[in-house]
Amino acid sequence: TNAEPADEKKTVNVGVSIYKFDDNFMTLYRQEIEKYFKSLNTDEVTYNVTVQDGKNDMAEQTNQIDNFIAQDYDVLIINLVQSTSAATIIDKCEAAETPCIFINREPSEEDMKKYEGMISYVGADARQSGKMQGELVAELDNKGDLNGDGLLQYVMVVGDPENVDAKYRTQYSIEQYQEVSGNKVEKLDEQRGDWDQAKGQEIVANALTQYGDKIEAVFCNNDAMALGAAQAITAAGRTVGKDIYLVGVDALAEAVDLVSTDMMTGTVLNDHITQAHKAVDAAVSAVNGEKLSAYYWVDYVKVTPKNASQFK
Amino acid sequence: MNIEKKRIIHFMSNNAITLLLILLVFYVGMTQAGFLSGPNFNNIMTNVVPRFIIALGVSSCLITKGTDLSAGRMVGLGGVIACTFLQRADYADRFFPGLQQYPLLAVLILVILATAFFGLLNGMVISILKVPPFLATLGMQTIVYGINLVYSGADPIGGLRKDYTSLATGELFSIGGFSFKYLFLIGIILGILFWFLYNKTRYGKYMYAIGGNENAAEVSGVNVTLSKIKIYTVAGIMYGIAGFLLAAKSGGASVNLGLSYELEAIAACTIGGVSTTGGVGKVSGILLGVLVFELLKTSMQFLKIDTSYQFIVQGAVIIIAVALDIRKYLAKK
Amino acid sequence: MNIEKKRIIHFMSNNAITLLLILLVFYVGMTQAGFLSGPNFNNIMTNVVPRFIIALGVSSCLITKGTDLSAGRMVGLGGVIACTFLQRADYADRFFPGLQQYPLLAVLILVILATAFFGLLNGMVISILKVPPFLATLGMQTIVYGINLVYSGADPIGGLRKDYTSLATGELFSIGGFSFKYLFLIGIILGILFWFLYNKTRYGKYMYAIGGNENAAEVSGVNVTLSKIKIYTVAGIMYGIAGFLLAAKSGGASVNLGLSYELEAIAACTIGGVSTTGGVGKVSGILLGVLVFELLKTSMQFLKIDTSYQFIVQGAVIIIAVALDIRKYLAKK
Amino acid sequence: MSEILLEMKEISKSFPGVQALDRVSLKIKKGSVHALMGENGAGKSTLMKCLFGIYKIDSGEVLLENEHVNIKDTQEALSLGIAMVHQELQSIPERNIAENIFCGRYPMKKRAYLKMIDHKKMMEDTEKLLSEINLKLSPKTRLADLSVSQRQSIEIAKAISCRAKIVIMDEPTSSLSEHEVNALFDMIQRLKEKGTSIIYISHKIEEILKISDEVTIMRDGTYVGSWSSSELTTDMIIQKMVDRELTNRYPQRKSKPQGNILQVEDLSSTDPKSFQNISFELRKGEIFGIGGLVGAQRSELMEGIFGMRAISSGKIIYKDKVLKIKRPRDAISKGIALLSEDRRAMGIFGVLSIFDNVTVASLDHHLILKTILNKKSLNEVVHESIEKMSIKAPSSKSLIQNLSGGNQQKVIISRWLANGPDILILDEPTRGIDVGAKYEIYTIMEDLVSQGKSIIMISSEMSELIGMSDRIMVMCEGKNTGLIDAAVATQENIMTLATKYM
Ligand SMILES: Nc1ncnc2c1ncn2[C@@H]1O[C@H](COP(=O)(O)OP(=O)(O)OP(=O)(O)O)[C@@H](O)[C@H]1O
Ligand SMILES: Nc1ncnc2c1ncn2[C@@H]1O[C@H](COP(=O)(O)OP(=O)(O)OP(=O)(O)O)[C@@H](O)[C@H]1O
Ligand SMILES: [Mg+2]
Ligand SMILES: [Mg+2]
Repeated sequence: TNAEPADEKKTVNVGVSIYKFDDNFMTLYRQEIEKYFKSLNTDEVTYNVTVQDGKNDMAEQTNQIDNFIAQDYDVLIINLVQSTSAATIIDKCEAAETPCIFINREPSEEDMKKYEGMISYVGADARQSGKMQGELVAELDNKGDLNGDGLLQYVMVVGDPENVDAKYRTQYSIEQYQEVSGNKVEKLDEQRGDWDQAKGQEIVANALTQYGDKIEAVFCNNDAMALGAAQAITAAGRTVGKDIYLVGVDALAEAVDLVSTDMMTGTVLNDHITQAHKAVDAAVSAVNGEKLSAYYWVDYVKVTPKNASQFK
Repeated sequence: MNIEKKRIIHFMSNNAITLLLILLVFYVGMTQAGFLSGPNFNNIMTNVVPRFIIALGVSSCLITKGTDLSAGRMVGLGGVIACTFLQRADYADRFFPGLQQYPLLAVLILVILATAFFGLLNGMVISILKVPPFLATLGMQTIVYGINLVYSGADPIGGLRKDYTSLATGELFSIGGFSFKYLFLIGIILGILFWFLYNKTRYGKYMYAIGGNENAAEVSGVNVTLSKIKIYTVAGIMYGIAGFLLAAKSGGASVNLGLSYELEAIAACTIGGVSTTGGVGKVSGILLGVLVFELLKTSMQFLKIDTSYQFIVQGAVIIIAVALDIRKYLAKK
Repeated sequence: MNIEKKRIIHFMSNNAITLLLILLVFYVGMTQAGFLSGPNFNNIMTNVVPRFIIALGVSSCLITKGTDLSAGRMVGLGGVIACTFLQRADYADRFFPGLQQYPLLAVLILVILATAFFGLLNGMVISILKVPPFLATLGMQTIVYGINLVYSGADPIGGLRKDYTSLATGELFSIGGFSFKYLFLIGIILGILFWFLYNKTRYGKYMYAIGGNENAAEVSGVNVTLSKIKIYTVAGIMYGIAGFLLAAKSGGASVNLGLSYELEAIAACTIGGVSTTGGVGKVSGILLGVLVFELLKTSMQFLKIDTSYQFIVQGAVIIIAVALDIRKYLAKK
Repeated sequence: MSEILLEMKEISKSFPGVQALDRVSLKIKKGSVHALMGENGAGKSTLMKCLFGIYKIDSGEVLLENEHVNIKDTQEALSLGIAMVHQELQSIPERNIAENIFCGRYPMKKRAYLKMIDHKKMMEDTEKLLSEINLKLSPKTRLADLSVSQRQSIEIAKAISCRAKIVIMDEPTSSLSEHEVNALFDMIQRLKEKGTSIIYISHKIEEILKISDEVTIMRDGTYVGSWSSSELTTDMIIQKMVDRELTNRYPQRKSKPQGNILQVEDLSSTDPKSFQNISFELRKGEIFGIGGLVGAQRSELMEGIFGMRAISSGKIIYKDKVLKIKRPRDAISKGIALLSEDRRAMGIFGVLSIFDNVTVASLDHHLILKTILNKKSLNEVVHESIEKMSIKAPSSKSLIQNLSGGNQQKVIISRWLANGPDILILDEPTRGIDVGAKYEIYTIMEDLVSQGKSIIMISSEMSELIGMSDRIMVMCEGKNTGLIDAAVATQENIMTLATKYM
């Protein structure tokens, strides 16, 4: 490192760039990264963590990474804005000989073969979250089929499709539902809620007036939209668990709360704590000169009324 | 005969947007079940009210030849503040754990004070420091967002009190499927208040005068500086109220609440005949503009238009609507 | 002595923004290692060039008293189109699997044709249909985004060809740590071209005349309609070029590339003295405005200001910079 | 000489609610000056705008050199050899003189790969043109830095430099002073000799009789008739225009000024080029005239008193108290009103109605419970104004921007009268106003002073100054060069004082 302090104490500069600061999940994630790094500080080593906001703009993020490299940071933890831009970032890191841990948004396999041992991806398989949403409904006693016609009539509230999570959840929740339940499905409506609670409420409120009792399940790509949906469902005089089902992803505190009181059918926990710890551990071992493996996987967890109390 | 025809054309071009709206409602209503129903009317109105309130706030700025790009972020700040003070006592993840249960009105006032403060700042920067409104409010947009990030830590705030959420869901009375919600009452009251302000008070007349010709207003004895400060402050108040209601309506708020609502509000105002060159605009027009937007969105959802195409349709309809509407203002050559 | 003092104050108020900039660079350079280094200079310049190009495009619209809110989305469309045609042959996840390897210039032309088309539409809607620029380009923003969604299916496009990405990374020559990249050359050429357009051609003079007094321009025989169409089309071209370069620089593109760059560009123009009331603006000022933005951002990162606070600082600095700068135009009568 | 260059036949044009032109005809001979006259709102400007392609005619036809032409837009008019000086200033304030003059027809460099503007030629031509019309200005001066009259001169220069067959001048002299008017007349003479025809609109009958060859008179959008100017006299013109006798041009001045209301002592502007060390006093019930040439800083002085410009030293004593005015509303609240010379920039609210334009300055006097506007009493004020000033408009809801220039002026005067000021400062009050309406305004002025109010009137029209004032202060280059009692004032002695430092 460039800045050798006068005493023995070693300072490790860690650059973190998060794709967007106002993302609920990544907020929890980055807070955990910082917390965990702090707990690793000892008399010999101090971790100096700088977290930047990519502002959902790849060009901006590239610039931040350039700045980190210009300042000779020891290791980078990057939550890419565009997973397809990984190659460019990896090339930059390789040129500067800086190890780099990607989190949350997965670069292509091809890219992960580059600069072996110095880069790594820590994350959960985004497809899994969708699959679990499907299972949450499929594993109900009536498989979600309230009207018993062998079809699941559903409404899908999609996040910003620019994020692959949105696509995977939209796709795999339904595929997995069909596979597990053996039922067919009927899509009544699919709208973009852009991860936003207010939009979730408006979309589901409209869908409920248009399709009324026909709707059996509402799938939301994340919990914020599911919370809005819950609001719309209550306002329309429907009851989750009785005449409609509602699932989300993220296990936000309020969503878990709703699940535990049977006001949401279920949600899926993206385990940011384990992920954050694994990412930090990988970063630390890279600084210590150890060779990284390309992937560290963390599982999603289903949250149902039965186990909800564990997640509070 | 010919005169009759001319009259019809004249009427049509003078009411292009209203006619377009009626046509749309008629078409969707005929082809899609549930569109012309009480609950759908309720939905649309619940969506319209907060946006109408925001548009009212923005409209004053537009009429003085200004603009307010900080509207959306102020709505967000208002919503987040409201939610942090109005969580259920038994909610586990409370923002202020030990907080007592304040009355709704007290929190509303707090929210209004906060957003009015930033509105006041906007007004002062624009009228005293003479920073162009676009830039001043763009800067304020960033600042308010930053403050909201710092305040809320980007955590979504939920677990709201029933009395608060029922502001948006609770109804005063209902006839058939049409229920009259508290929210509507608030919208109507604010609409009338603004109509009154714009037409019956000095505040309104000065606003139009400033927009019509700022120099002439100054020379005519209008306190331009003070008027603008008032206008931006009142706008701030409206954003606070809108944020308060929006959060109640969606059952929670996060830092992104209200994102880019200002653009929609400005567009709605312009569709409703508020001139971007200042001095012109009516409350009824603003309501019409907001209605166009919301009806269009709901209609597209009912018509099952693919979401990607919805963007294209929405953009095109806005442009076409205004292109038709503008005919009536264009000086006849 | 007193005169000397007055002169200094006069000089300071006339160059407020430049001085602020120098002060900032000086302070950060003194306190933070690596700031005043070749690589950092390169970083900043690579950031500045695409934004400068966008700002150039937007500036023409602003000078005619218009605006262009579709800029950011057009940049996104340009970037996405470029990437879909410039993926490596051996990249697994290609958008057009069997596509042959077109020369860069051919793809650039394709991109420019696409964005110029939407610019042309903007121009026609504004000048022929007389839709207010704010609304016309807001509508176009939505439309272009929708089209990009439909085109790309919201998939991020990566796996770019080396010859393409090296446009942004490749260097022409380097002296010490300061390397002169292809990107800079493009920026300089376009800057000079615009300077020439604005100062030496009818196109530029008409642009200023229209912004200064559209009516007067019209009665002087300026073809206002055609001039505006040209201006918006040229702006479209610039967005295409910027998108092409930005995607090369970030090594990929998705539908959100360029999101809200227009606001930044408009802000940069205004900081650089382009008047929002039309008729005023210089290329050098635009460059200065963009520099202020980028230097500020980089400085805050070097100073390790917490990101949430960065928003607050950025907003405040913009407002203050313009408030100081505007003094020079406000000479009391 | 007698060859017909232009013929407009049975032209009709209507706006919503107004028949602006009703079968009006006009014949213009080659190389002649043809005056167009009529009251405010008679349709003169509209007729010319139809010719220049700004408005599309509803019916009728236009023949240019016996060829039928259909002029769609101004570009076409210009290319047919028609140029126009507009009633309202059409300058581009942020650009310089040369660019303003050559806007729309910049000289291009002949040998250059890229189409470049020939700046050098443009500057030279501008300089030549400026010297032709006696303007000592650099071609690089921004229009925003010029006075209204200088801007007007630039527009005239621009129209003349088009080398057009027909030059339309819509009240070119309304904001010019004697000096510039004479330069203009010389210019017109030279144009005539070159065979150019000029259509000249003015409310100044002396001018018309002096320079025109023929006169066409319009009334209420209809054609009254055309005469050779040699057959006409002032009284005949007035009679034909207003359709009634107008025996006096100025009302009998009866009021006797007495006592002081305002005393200006040693007032200087912060701008050293503007007014310096001005002292005068205004009496109760007096019309105090201020004369001088353009650039004499008369307007600046008044704007200084009214709080629109910075004052470096001096005192203003009003009703025996030292007056502290920082901004216009301080002055207004003390009972001082100023009618600005720049109607477009400082007067009208174009997109607002007549109602709003009249009432904006006096809303404070019409409040119920100190908050709600009293529509009823405001309406009374507006209707009274429309009647008293005979403002020609479809209704009080009409937008002021759709009124004829003269009627706009009347609306603005009404605004200040509605405010009931003790001192009314009028900067060129009758600019662009027809003889009939002028008389009405003079009568109102006389009424006001006989009620004990005081008026300061800046005017570039000597006869008006002499006819209406009690005393006349003359300024030259920012200094007070003398005070003349109206009884002994003549054009000559005013002129002598006005050019004292030249
Ligand atoms: N654009 C317009 N819209 C509506 N009415 C108009 C418009 N332009 C002119 N008018 C009306 O047409 C009539 C003729 O106006 P015009 O300007 O031709 O009068 P003018 O003879 O030039 O008067 P002045 O001497 O005051 O300039 C007026 O009643 C005026 O109100
Ligand atoms: N020689 C000059 N060069 C540049 N600007 C000038 C010159 N003379 C006057 N001005 C500007 O012209 C404007 C108006 O001129 P001024 O008020 O002195 O004329 P005036 O005596 O009031 O004549 P008018 O009868 O037209 O009102 C002012 O803004 C002043 O700064
Ligand atoms: Mg006229
Ligand atoms: Mg003057």
